Amino acid sequence: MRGVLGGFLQTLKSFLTKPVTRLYPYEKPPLEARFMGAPSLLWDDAVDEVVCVACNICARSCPDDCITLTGDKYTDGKTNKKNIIKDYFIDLGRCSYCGICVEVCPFDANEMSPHFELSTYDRMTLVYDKDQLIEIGRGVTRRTGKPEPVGPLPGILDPSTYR
Amino acid sequence: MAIATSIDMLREPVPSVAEERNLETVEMTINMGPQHPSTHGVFRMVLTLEGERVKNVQSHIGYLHRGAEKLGESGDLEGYRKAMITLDRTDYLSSLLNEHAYVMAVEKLAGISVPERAEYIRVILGEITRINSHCMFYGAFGADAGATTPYMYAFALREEIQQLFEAVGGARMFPNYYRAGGLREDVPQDFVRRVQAIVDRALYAFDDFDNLITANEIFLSRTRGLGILDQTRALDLGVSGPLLRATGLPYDVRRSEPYSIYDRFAFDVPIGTTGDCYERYLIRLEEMRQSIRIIEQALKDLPAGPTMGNAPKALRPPKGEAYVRIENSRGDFGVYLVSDGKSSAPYRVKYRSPCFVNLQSLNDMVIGTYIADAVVALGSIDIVLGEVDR
Amino acid sequence: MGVNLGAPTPFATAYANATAPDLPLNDGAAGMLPAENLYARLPQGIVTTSVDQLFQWARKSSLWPMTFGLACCAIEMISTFMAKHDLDRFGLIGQVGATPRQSDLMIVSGTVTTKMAPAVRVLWEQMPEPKWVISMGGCATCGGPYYRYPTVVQGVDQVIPVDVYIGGCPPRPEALMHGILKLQEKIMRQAKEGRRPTADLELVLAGEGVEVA
Amino acid sequence: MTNNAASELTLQAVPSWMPAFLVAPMIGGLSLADLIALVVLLLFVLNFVMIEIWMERKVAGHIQLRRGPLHVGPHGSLQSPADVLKLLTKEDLTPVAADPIVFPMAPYLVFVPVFLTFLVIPWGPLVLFGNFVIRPFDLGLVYMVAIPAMQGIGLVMAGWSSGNKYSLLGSARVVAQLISYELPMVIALLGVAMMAESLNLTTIVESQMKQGWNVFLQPIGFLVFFLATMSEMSRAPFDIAVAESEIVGGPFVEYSGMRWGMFYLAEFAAVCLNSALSTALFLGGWELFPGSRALGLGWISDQFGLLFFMGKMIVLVLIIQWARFALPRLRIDQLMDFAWKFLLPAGFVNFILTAILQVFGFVPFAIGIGLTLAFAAVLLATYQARRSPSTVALIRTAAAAAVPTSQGVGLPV
Repeated sequence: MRGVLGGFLQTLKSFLTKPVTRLYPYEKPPLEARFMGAPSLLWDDAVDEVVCVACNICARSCPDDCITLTGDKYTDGKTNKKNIIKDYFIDLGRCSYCGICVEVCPFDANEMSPHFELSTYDRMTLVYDKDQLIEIGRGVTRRTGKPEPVGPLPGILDPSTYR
Repeated sequence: MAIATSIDMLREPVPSVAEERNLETVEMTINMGPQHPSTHGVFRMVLTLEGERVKNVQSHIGYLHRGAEKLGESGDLEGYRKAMITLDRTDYLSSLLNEHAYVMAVEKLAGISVPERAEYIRVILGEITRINSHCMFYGAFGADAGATTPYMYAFALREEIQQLFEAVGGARMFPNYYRAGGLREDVPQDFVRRVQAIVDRALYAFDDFDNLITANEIFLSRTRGLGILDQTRALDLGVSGPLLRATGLPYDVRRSEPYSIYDRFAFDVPIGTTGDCYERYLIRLEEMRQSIRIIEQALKDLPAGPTMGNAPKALRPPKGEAYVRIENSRGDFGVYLVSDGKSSAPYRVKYRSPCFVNLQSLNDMVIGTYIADAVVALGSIDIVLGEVDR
Repeated sequence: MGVNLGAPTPFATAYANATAPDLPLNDGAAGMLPAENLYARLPQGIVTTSVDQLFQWARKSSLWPMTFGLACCAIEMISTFMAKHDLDRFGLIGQVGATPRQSDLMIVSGTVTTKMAPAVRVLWEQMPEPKWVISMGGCATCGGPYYRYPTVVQGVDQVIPVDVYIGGCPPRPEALMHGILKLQEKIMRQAKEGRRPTADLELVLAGEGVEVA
Repeated sequence: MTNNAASELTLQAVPSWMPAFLVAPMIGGLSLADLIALVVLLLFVLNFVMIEIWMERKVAGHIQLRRGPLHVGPHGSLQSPADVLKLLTKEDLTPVAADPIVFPMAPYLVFVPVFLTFLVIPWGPLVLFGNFVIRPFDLGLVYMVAIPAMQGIGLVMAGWSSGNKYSLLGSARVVAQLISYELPMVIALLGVAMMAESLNLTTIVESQMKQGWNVFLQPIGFLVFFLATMSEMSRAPFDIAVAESEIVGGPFVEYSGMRWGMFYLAEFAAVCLNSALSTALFLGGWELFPGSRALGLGWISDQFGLLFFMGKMIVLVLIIQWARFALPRLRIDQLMDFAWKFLLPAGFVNFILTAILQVFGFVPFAIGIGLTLAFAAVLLATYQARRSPSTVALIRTAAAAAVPTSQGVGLPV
């Protein structure tokens, strides 16, 4: 009898406490600084072009193989990079939002954006192209507190991986 | 459609009218799952019933077999990191605990040392994950017994914990935060304060959990004396975790073979006496409190310093094998890794999942009980199908 | 490419503000993101003009889900039904739709394997019309991290037609709610456009491998 | 049935300003006023059920730390209309395995008895309108026991004809439950009938105004009746018939659209009905508070009785809803045990005590109450003593005592 009454009292107590509900469409979720939404490409405002050099490390490191990119010879001469991306696609439907692509990028060219409202009527629209990835990355800055590279990085910076 | 008919073929034939005329009880086969409110995912039980009594139970698994181990062995670059994506999603309720086991295995394989701070943070986050997972158990178990409110209570706490995971690792469920040699990055500045807030909130919530159903007579009558598993049988089956401890054996990997820095903390291993569903429930509730004890001690001693050891960014461990076991929230979780010494991905990945082993005790628990009890007994095993099927 | 990609929308800049002001309900004014604006655009209450719209309003306001929890996403889906997010606010009641016969919406959350696919199909066929399907998360959308594994179906739309896809692994509860709001918008649009479109098989197949020239 | 008495009472209840053609009996003794009353009653039941469902979802929400329906209409008030509209336009499936005749019939057989029972409820007076009661049968108590019992047939039909094993199990459970709980309910009602010396519900309410409310005179009877009716309408914690976590939806598994809506309607109408009956039989019907007549405040109840009746009814509905979200579900054998080993003896004790009160007066009744309480205390004490020590304490002590095993106990990997 005591336990049953205890259940009644506990529910009465919670009935009288304030609900914890967050009214989503009207209230934004408090996204943490490290929240990993869709991956995005960063834009270098100083030289007004994309940071990426099309080294393909992100695509090869992606556990879901959701990144596809093609590079092009870089001819503008604004920076000393050799290549620049022509096309860059990420299938956000397949992406597992793990952040590995950001972690392995040696040029800090991408970052996980806070963009998470990824509902569509057509799953092909979840394949984001270069422009969209730059767009969702606008305003996103490279996060501080990234682990500093420790020691040599064998293998990764092999010039043969550049295209 | 061809695939649609294949499930029809699995259905048992309905007993004939002639059999019914004999006024004998006719066995009925009932197909519970793969989609049923209380099979905890895509588990399927084929119950043979005599009235309401369960005469036999046949379990079917494999509805979520998606190659977590095999996919961990692939990848031309960063293979050791890629394996963690699927590992996180095997036991999707205790992801950080499993990551701990995995990175320990990689560290053992490659001979990497881990800084103190990283070890402490791993313990803190691991114990929070344990609370998170047991919360899910609490809610689901309450729902199995027919109470809807426990779920809500449990998830109110889970939301706070997931918010912490998001702050620390960037994702609510699968932060993918541990790395061989330490952590991906240091915890945020206000980590200690936030964990302390969760500890306070959790202690408050556990009392609510207790008040709601622990002493409830209906709940007691539903779970007490049900699904008894004695110690010998449990050991024969290889059962571990709260199921084994409910039989009275204080076996906890954190104590029996202390890994990481668990030998530095004072905590109790709750054990039961009879090994019924109620004791499993109580043990899990008590374990949450013990986790809080560990977290509080670890927070007090949390040292400053680096969180990443001297690990190469692209791992290529020497040829060899490593097996590491930890106590995850369901029992003895093991990771077995083989490296061929050449590639940057493990040659072989194998997980010893406690759920899969614990699930074998289902028949011992369920046969001879009522249908309603079968659901409760299954809930007390606390399976995660991602880990059963892998 | 040959694939039509919609115009991107600027989200990130708006989220740069850590704390948003408390917005009044139904306020579609400045400061709100286009996506959040979405709900405000939907008709509130019975101010609809035709009977058809009235019925569609009823349907979108009372989407009883068949909670098809398959894997990890199921946990986030349960989270969405629970206290913090509370889908009951929109009329999605979690306690009734245990059986497909009484549900309108199937939320496929998790990896669909070849062993599970027939059951998904059967349960979808058992649901009475009108019915809708939400594919939640990467696995249900196109196989997700497991797309390489032979037992995994490359998206639930190979088995049943899907109305709304939600990316994420798993999607946040807010992302699921956003998907449901998108679905409600779609339902309201169906009041004007007639019956629901069938799945475009070519589109589905094209989703399997994006050929980049 | 005493037709004359019934029609006389009806005429008494009809206010004097009503024109004669309205109250003149037509076909089957039904007057136009009766027909209007029926329609009004049906509308009332349907609307009350919608409000009740909304209320339940709100109550559930706030108990569970959330908000409940919020965005469909102000505070979700249009949620139930939306649900009904949707159910109306939903496809009406009849499974292949289902019986084509019985399957569509079952929902009506479940809803109609519940609705019919509303006929005898004495709702109480309201200014100008007189006393609201559609048919004040002299055998009202028998009627209200007999008619809802027909529900069981409908549920069995639903469960059997669906061609689904879950629904078959559910309907088997329903039958067992209905048969078991009918008995304590009737026994509890015997005490009520004895106190009022009548089977007419209006008379019972009026007698309570004279003698005091039955809930104070026979609290055991009230408890037995309330719990038994709660079980009869399959409400938690007695909802084994629809137990969602075990047999998915019981007899209603295969029903869709408005057919299922009828079951849902019947369930919530039954909650309303049983709250109304409990109010009329035990809580003094439309009286404001016990003893108001002695204080000279009887006129309030005579003028606005309907409102008080509704108020009491809603409080009971809330309690029933509260129980649903506070308690786990019983198992079938425990449910049967509860009916036969607790409610039935308790009903008999109440019967005997009431008989003592009626025959021997208040003093022996008080002694009887005292004896019963003492006996109950002894029973409870022995029950507590027989129970093993609390497992909670056991786990706590074991936790403190547990020592680390030196090395693993050799678990197979």
